[in-house]
Amino acid sequence: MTMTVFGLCGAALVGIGLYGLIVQAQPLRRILAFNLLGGGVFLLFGVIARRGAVEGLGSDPVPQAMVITGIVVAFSATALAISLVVRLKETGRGDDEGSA
Amino acid sequence: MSLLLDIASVVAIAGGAFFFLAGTVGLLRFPDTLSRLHALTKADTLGLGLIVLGLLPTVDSVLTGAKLVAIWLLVQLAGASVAQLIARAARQDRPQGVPQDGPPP
Amino acid sequence: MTAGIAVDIGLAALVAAMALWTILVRDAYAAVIGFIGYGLLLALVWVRLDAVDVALTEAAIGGGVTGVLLLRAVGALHRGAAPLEDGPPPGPATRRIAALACAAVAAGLAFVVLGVSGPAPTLAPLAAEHLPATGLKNPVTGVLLAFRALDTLLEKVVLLLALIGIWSLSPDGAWGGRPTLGRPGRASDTLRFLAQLLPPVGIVVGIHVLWVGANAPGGAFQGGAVLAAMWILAMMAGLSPVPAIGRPWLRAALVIGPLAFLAVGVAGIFIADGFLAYPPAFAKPLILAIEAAITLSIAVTLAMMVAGPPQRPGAP
Amino acid sequence: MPAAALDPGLLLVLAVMLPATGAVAALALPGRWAGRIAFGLWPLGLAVAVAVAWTVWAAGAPLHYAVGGWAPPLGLMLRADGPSALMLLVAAIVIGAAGLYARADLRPEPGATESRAAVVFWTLLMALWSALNAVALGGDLFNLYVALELLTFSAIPLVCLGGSAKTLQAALRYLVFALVGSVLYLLGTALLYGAYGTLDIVLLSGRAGPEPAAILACALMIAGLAAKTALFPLHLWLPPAHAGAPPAASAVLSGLVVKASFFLIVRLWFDVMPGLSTAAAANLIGALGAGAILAGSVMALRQARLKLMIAYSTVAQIGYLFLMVPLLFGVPQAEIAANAAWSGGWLQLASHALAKAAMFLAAGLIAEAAGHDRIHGLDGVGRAVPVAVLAFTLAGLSLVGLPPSGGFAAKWLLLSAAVATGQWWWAVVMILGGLLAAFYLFPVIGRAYADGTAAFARPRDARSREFVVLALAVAAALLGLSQLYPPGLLRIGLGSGLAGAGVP
Repeated sequence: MTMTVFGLCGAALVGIGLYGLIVQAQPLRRILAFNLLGGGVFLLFGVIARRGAVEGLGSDPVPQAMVITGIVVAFSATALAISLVVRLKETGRGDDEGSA
Repeated sequence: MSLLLDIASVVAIAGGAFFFLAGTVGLLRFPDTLSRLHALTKADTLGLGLIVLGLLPTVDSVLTGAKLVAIWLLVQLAGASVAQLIARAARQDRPQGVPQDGPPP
Repeated sequence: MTAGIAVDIGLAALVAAMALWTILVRDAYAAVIGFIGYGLLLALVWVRLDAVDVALTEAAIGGGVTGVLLLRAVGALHRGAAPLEDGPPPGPATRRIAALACAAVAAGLAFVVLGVSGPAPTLAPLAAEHLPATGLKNPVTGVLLAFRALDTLLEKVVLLLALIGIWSLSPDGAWGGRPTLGRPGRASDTLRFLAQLLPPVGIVVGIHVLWVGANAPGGAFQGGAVLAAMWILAMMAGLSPVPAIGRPWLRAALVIGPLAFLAVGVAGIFIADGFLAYPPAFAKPLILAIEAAITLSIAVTLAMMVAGPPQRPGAP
Repeated sequence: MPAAALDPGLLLVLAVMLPATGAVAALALPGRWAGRIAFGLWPLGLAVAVAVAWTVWAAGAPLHYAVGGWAPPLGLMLRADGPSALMLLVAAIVIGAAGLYARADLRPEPGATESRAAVVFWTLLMALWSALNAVALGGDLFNLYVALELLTFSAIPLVCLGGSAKTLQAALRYLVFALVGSVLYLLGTALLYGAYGTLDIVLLSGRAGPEPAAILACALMIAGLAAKTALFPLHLWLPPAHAGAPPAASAVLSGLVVKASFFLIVRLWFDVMPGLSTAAAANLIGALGAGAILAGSVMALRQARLKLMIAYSTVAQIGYLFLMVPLLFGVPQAEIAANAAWSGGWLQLASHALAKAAMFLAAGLIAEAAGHDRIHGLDGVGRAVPVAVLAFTLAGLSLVGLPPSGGFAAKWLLLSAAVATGQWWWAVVMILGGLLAAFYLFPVIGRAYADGTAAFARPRDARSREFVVLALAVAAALLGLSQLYPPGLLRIGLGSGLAGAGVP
């Protein structure tokens, strides 16, 4: 039952994240949507891991390890994307004043 | 004896939960940043304190109990400091308006 | 068991509601707050799924450090001038079609993930069987540092690359200089007080999380994130200067984790069964040594990522 | 164990870890070391690639290595079959050429200790090489996800190395596409793990059947990878990103990076789920490929700037790769590797990598000589950089598909496969694509050799850079003669031994 509830939740998060990616125009909001989408994918991994529980292990450790790796990669992506957006805003301003 | 402790635990935890609820309602219902902060931090500190108090009789080792108390102290420290910082920011930013969805004061 | 189910349903509904709020709310600042709340709730979901290692990672990295990053970004992007837009927002018809398509994808996923019958395939027994060879008791650490160590090693490189990518966004004159974190010289007394009181506790917690990771939930990522948070706090409060990115000690701290990992991996060719293999007698101390080095590198990398590209020339 | 040290499978570890170590070391040392490390490593990496190809070919079977001694499904397996060996070789050659070219481009100003562009470029170039090799050799779908991310993170900052608002915008758009592509790919791996309990390619190919989980997973992964490959209509991010990067970076991005995600599509389609493909899906992928050829060529024809034209040409040339899918549909698994379309596809991948890298580098020299890259202002640029224009012309032969170039041989093989299977419509598209390529390339070449009044300056270090570009272009032009020597290399893999290789 726990797995059904969170499986539905994960699937819904994927849908919500995808929707946000399509309808949002601001880069920061897209980054948020990407993270929601990623969270949904990780949650599906988690449900699959929980389903793979055996005697003595509450959850299959292999997908758990993949999710940990994935969270760190998603963080790296978020940090890089945010720096790009911030730099883009600074540069856009700089160009207007300077080069033209 | 253990029954009495159990009852005390339940009462304390329920009381803690009530204060959390009250704090959350305050956060949602109060009109401006400062009073929202007031509701949130006061209620949460008390609420968490009661919950920790209620959990203490149920722990099986002194170390776990110490960890629970440490959590309460850390949350208090963080909550108080952050409340200070937010209040300061709210006062400084008042002219431009704080990002909030309530009506302007 | 019904109380547990009620908690699960409530939690799942809250997570989904927070996600929707993050997407739909008009104000970007409110969206970021919604996202941070979502990250913290998600950590609770991981506890309910019996994946405490992931819960710690999600709370520390997904909710915590990402939150700091996003708050800084929303401050920089949505203050003053109009925010950047990549094209006009789509009209109502597009939105409706997109909503339908996304709902279909979600439904398909739910059908596929939940529609499996029969025994679920799992590697848990295999992992449990081979775990003693690593000397560890936490199977997740075993997967990360032994069975799938190549993933973890490459992901360390990914983390460093992202930092190089962020640094590459500095203005030409500022390369080698310092990033700015907070408003230098303007930190409030409260922040300074917090930054003096919290780090000693946080450092103990971070090292504890690393140390127990061998046997209980915890490990290098989670411990590193806590240490990073402490350093960020100290830098924001102005108690510890933000280092110039060219500082040799900084560079050494960044690479020591991956290099130690690599060195042990290569040594495995000669003293064990091959690249990234551990000799059974020394597996646990070697893994702990790697984890300690990685924790330091992760802490420094995460903190520098939050600090962003260098903005002003460093001290000579 | 001394025996383990002699395991030829360690070559695969070297191919991935050698450049990665270089990238990490470059970060630790002072900036001027980054370039030196890259140049020190390059011959070693090339030697490893040659050794892998030689070992695979001589043994006639894939090479494999279980990392850490943990066999799949618990551990990770690195595997090299014929196509992987080809990828390693092409990557080593193009990376080397880009590096030699960039050495003159990025030489630090006298007195400066560490220049931003140089340090970033060399570090990322090594990381990118490691990622490409990891994609070519990865045997586990999640390990391949990490490799793909490694590739993304090394490619994105290269796009905006110049730092202008335009390139930042291009990099941001690229990042969004790449991240969404990876997340869809990751979603697919989750579904596959949930259904089959392994992500090892060989184990999966034995277990996966036409079930909803496998089909949805495959669709999601291929869609994600197609976005990363810039398959039409998901190509919009590519032209600004590839055209805005510095020449050496464009060469690597256009020549190699987009091929990595294509490589994984082939792995999925032919290795993981050979039983899953349906005619409709194969034809859809073929139709998108055909759309890419036509739309990319027409857009290239309409560009006024040289680098943008070359970038749109990449969109078109990627389309040819995807024609492999419908042309090989229905061919029995054991006969795929012997099919003309199979060698044609891989030959197209290799020759486009060489030709497009040569073309971007030549365009870099031309733009440097002219001070701009507007096509109508290039009359007579051939006098300033004659060898670069010659290289551009030779690379153009390969893109158009004239003999004896690699592009000719590739398109000939694909055409004959189309005729042999009676799918003449793909043949029409290919011929049209060749004609359009001639229409957009020859006017540029004509202008370069024409008389012009504009004054062109010879770029600094032009001689050494022109030599590099010419060598690449000659390699692309002569690739057709070789038909990919050694013979039979590409047949190693599918049906000949990858199945079963390295599985306990």
